[in-house]
Amino acid sequence: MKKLIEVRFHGRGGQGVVTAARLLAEACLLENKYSLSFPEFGPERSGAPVRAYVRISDEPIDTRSLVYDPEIIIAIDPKIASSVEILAGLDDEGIVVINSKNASDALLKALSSKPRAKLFYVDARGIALSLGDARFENSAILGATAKATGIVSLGSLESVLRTRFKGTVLENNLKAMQLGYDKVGQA
Amino acid sequence: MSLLQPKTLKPMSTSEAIAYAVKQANVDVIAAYPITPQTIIVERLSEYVNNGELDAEYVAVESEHSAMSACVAASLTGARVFTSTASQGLALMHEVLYVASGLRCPIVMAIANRALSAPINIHCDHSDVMGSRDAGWVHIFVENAQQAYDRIFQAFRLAEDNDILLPVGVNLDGFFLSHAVEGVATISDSEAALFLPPRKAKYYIDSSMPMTFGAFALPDWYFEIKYQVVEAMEKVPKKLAEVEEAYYKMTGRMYGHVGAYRTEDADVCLICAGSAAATAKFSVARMREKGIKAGLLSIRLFRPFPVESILPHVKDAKALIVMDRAMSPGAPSAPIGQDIKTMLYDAGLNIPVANFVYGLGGRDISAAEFESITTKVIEDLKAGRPIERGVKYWGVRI
Amino acid sequence: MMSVSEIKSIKELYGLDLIAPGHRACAGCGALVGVRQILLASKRPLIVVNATSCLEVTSTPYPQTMWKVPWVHLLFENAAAAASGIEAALKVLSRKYGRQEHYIIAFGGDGGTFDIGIQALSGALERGHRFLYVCYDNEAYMNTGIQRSGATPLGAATTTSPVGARIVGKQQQKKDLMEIVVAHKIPYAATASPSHWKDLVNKVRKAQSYDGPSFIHLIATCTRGWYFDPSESIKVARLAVETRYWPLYEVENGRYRITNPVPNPKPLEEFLKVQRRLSHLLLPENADLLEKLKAYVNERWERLNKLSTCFA
Amino acid sequence: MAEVEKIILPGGIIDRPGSTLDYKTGTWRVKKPVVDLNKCTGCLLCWIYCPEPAIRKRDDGKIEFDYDYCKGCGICSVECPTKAIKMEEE
Repeated sequence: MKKLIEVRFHGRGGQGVVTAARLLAEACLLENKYSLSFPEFGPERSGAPVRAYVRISDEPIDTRSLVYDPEIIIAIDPKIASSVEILAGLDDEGIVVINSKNASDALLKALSSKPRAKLFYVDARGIALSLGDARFENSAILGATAKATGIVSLGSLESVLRTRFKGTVLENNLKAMQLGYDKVGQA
Repeated sequence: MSLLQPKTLKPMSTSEAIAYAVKQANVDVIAAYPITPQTIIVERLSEYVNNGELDAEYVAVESEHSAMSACVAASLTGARVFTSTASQGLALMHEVLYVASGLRCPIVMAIANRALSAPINIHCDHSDVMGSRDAGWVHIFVENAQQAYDRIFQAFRLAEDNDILLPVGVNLDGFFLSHAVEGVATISDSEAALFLPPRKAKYYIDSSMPMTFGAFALPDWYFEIKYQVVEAMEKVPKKLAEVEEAYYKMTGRMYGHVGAYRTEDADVCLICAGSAAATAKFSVARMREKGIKAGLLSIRLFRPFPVESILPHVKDAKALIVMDRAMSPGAPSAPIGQDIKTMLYDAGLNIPVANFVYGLGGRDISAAEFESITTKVIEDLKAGRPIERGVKYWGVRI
Repeated sequence: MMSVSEIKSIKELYGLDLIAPGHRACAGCGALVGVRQILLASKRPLIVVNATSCLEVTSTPYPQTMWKVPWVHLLFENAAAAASGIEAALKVLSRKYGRQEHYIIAFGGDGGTFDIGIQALSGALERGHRFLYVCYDNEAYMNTGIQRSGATPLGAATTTSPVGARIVGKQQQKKDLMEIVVAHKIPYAATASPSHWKDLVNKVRKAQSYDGPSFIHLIATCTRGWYFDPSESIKVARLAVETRYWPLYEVENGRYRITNPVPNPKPLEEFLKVQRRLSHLLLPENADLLEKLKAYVNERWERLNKLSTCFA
Repeated sequence: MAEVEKIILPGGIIDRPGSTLDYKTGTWRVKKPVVDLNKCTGCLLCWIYCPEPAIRKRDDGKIEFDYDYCKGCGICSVECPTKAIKMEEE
């Protein structure tokens, strides 16, 4: 693992983008890695594009600037997932995880200049809707991220979910996460 | 400083860490008005109070002016008092800030530093606190959630010391810190109670000793009464060091008046405050890997300005780069630049100072930018070119 | 309605002074008379909060104070907020550490209450802190040299509403502060005059019997700003009541009651002619102003009378 | 300028309640009130209307003035129901 891993989340207000970033960071803490998560906020309300960031390191994290060259990019919003802009600054060996049934040609084309970069896709929306609520999307994509990137284990993510949710909401989030983990595919 | 295992840390935003510390500090009165980006702090505190986790009165005032007014009055009544604000809120409090220090109220206030209108902007810069820097408050800047958490306890103990009795502002960068989540090492409630027992005010509003607070002082007395703030301020650096020592014994964590990193042999020393100091540290580490002899001095205690703590770290540098996240339009230097240059003049040092205003209204500054600023100054030094003096505005499109 | 033991004789109050002489208020200051009476009647232990005002300035010339009770002044516009802070502090400190609870009275002038301090007052009333706010109303900014306020009556001459060749005195009617206060649905609000001391002291007792905010609007005659002989300070206050210019009433849990009926009012002119700030209203060329002021006084009285009757 | 002869408490707190007694406002007076004890009924209306207060009840229930503090406003002489108080030149 590199000394400092930087992650950028893309999504829309109301999708739990900031929460997803926080859950990832909290799960990393459980694995005895330092982490930092923070949102990029504007005056936007529900529906507007939102970005959030996570830094993960084996050492205490100093830098507080925004993330410019992420190793990992995660697109929670299916609409944003197909746009090439989400790839801005991606590390040459970076990993992209998108919420989509498949990888779009545009993305594949854009990534062709980075042969060592990897693109993963998971139908997080489909998984969430199958469980009855689109809000389970980000758990599904976090599960996919665990599998695709290996930066965190599914178990740690599950532990964090257990501190946050209860009852059927927890159960469905756990299911979504597992399904995301199982169903993620590489383009 | 001992490093804790990440898995032992609690994930908290800086705002949550502050609220948690305030709860553990067992405050009596919180009077606050919500304003972005400090809102999370008062929301958490309201939850603590309404859930019965903190036995305090939460006064949901109708403005920041009333927030600070109620805080001052509660503090004079002998209560341990906390509030929090940002930006316009601090500006609206402005006149009451002077009352808080003038009446020697040991209030602790978290300030989630944010730009001032106009144009309206909710993001980070230090314009708010810089506009209030002469109000007689102790001001501390933090660089992460851990410092914020720890400083709350230290701030109360410092403020409530009978030799000090000054209000303390704990400054955290809006969003960059207020909304950033990281692992924080916490102390237990019993440790908190031991470090910070209930406030014992010597003088307070009570019929058992009917005193007059806030009398009208004419020219024959005003100056002497106001001078008390200066005397108390002068005692702060030593007292804070004592408070930190006690806190260190308990936690193993200590921050000092300044944070110095690789200053001992630095040709050029960066000076800044807040979250950017953390980014600058990262940048200096990278520069050192490349053989660039840069250093960093972060201002942690800003008022009183800790001249004695700063000088040893910068006196041998060939140039200083002072990074200010606030403007002082029309002034020969930006706020921290003014203090640094005054300090150098008084010490008889003629070290060139490059003063940059950066990051207004939340504009980010990256490690790469710190590197490019520093590299330019080092190149100028090597080439024998004079360091450009006066204030420059980093990254502004003109 | 609360049953509160009524003060019937001055002798019950003698010896209860909470202020000392030697203060620097003008000879014949109506505010000091009213404030003194309020303190005589007040329940104890008491804490006094003071907005910046004549009262504050003249009572605490450092290193002296006229106050025999704990007293605090912070600023001009924040007396109600300061009172909120003290009330909250005592509440929690008594709960946690057994500190004694106190009654709290906040004094503000009309500037500090009608105008610059109305936000803080509104906030404190809405939050329901237990304290008595007293607005001593001398109907202009007397502390800074007699400038108009929201409390200045129509036509009155002040240094910022002078009687000019084109514009004669203040052009607006007095703000109805009581109605603003009553709109907060606090348990008790009343008007008072030091001339009617018994009415006043019993209103103080009543106000303090409620577990919530209460309000007293006190007329404070001002020898300097109203231009009358200091010896007539109480007489002028009494004329204000007797002409129905200053109706004495209370609003207790929303129920209006005129506490001092004035069945045969003296003409308003009796009140106006003894004060140089208003006496020009009696000149023929200012007849329209006089009519408007009379109409204001009459309409208010009629309204209060109706409200009083419907709750009787 | 006053000498700094006493310790200034934090924030300029005044710890001597009622200390305006140090300052004799009686020197402000132009006319002084004089009571005719034959007419005084001891009703204390003068006392309740005194802004200072500079009126005391005597042992016999009638009143007397504290000329150290009486500013000579004359309210008492106007308000006295028996006209027992006259204002006289100093």
